[in-house]
Amino acid sequence: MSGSDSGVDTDAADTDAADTDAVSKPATDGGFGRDRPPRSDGRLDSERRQGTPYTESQVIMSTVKIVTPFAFTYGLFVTFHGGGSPGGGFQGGAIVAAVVFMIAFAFGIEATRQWLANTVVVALAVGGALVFAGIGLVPVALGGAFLQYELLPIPDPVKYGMEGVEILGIGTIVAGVLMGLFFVLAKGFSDAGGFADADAFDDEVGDGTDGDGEPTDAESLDGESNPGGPAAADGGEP
Amino acid sequence: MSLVDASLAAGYTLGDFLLVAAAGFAVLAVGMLYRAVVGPTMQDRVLAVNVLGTNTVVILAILGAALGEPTFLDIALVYALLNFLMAIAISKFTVERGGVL
Amino acid sequence: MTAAAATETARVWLVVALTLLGLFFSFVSMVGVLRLPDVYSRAHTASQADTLGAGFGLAAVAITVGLAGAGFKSVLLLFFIFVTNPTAAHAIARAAFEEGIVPWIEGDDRR
Amino acid sequence: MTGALASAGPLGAPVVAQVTAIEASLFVFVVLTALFTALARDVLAAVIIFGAYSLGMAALYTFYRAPDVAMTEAAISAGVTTVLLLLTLAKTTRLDHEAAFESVNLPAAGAAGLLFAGLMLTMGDIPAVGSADAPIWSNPDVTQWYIAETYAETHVENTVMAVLAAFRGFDTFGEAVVVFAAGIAALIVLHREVFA
Repeated sequence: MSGSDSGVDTDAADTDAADTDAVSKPATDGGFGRDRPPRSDGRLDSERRQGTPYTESQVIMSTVKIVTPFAFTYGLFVTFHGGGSPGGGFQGGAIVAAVVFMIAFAFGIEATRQWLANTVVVALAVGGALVFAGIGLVPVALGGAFLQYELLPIPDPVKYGMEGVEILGIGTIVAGVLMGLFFVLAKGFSDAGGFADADAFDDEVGDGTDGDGEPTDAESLDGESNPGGPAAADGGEP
Repeated sequence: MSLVDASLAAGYTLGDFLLVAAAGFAVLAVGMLYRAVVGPTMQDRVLAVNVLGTNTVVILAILGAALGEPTFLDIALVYALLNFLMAIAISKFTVERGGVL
Repeated sequence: MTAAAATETARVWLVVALTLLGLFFSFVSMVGVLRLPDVYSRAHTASQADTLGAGFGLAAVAITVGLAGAGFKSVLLLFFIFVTNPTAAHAIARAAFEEGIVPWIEGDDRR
Repeated sequence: MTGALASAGPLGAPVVAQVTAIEASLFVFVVLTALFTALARDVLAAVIIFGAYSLGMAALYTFYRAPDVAMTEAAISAGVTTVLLLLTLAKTTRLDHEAAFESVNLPAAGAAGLLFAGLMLTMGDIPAVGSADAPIWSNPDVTQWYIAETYAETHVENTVMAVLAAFRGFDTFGEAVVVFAAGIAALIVLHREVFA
């Protein structure tokens, strides 16, 4: 009995000490900073406020919803108009990939990863390479040289053959590979017991002050941004 | 005869004036670089680079107008888009150094 | 002929005036970013003065190239800057707050 | 594009007269950003300043009338590289350090400075930017042929794209495969089987 009492006492003393720490801290640096003790004086930066997980910003999500359709269309414009103005498949593909990056940063990478399936990314990259090789090899099959557009069995073969290479070949390869690099780098190194999942990584890199808060952080993040992200992106894309 | 060739004063055309104005924006960008280098916080750096990027967009657009090549506005548009991407990406990264990405 | 010439002169001087206004507001924003004490007030400068400066500069470009064709692109650019620039400033200020950077108050000796 | 360039005179006298103001300020900007990118101790600061560097480079390329290069610089260097570097940084640990800048190794800096000075000595032999007798401009067998014949041969106006997709199409196929291989290499290095 006395043992439990003393335990409670030390607990109370601990929290007291933490409180006084927290109150005395603002005098020096305002209690801000990553390694600060928790505060509970009701200000915006108090423990209650800091305890809430990071949520995606409504402002950024709204702006990205407005901007993304324009930017995506503009990426297609740059790709399709490579023949008459600066740009082409490479730049247009990079812009389309940048649009996906923008969605990912606004709505959360995990939500975007679920929205944009691996199949899409791989199909873009592999399909682009196959189309490029195919357009190159059809003239070879017809007795010409690699990429000899005149032999393609389509009207105005030089122009549309080049457009096909730029749009369906280079553009899709670049867009697919850049999106793939983005997702795979965001996932990180995969190794048994290594950085396989995000939680292990967070414990590794976060400075440990709120290590127990981080898994809930990630979970609630996923839960909150999943409905908004894919739906909005679906609506935004023509 | 485009507007850029209209003479302004003392033999200089509007194109010359626009090039000088673009140089002025570039000088402002150099000044802004102080904040990007010194900081003190990462957010200060991102903010300075974002303002710099807006300046560069204006520089690119003015160059397009002054050199008589309206297609240069495409580059300015791409830059505006990627400047925004850069700002939201880096600023979100600075929270817990990538912990919430 | 003279009417067209007068219109052209008016457009030229309008471009000059708009460019100078844009330079002025960009200068204001540079001074703000360099001199204001903390990241929040700097974000305020970046989102307002710099957007206005860019707006004037792009308006000058739009008048220079004419509103048909390429001028439409500069209007689009204007719209884009007006939407994204304040959002970027918001993102930065929000990140600064999440990181726990304390706002400047009177008596603080930060610069 | 070509027409406008020719009518202005390949950067003739009137342009050269005002080149200095904007060129000089952009050069100062680019050199300063490159220097601070190299010197910054914190990798994140280096990444941010590197973004500013690519801003200056894009403006410079635009001024030299290389819009395709400028657009690539804008799209790849400012946007994609920054994002990929950030993601990589998020997966690495941060070293504790106090200093804001790297300490410079003086002998190495001296050697680099000597090399730079030696290279600068060769600058006198290089033709002026945009001068009419620069080999890249006046070569009748390659450059002038491309400029004259692109539209007749390929039905597109952008010579750069015509060179990339038609005249040097096989090279471009190799480059596209390199990009594709980069994606696969990233998967292999990171021990993963799927992208998303």
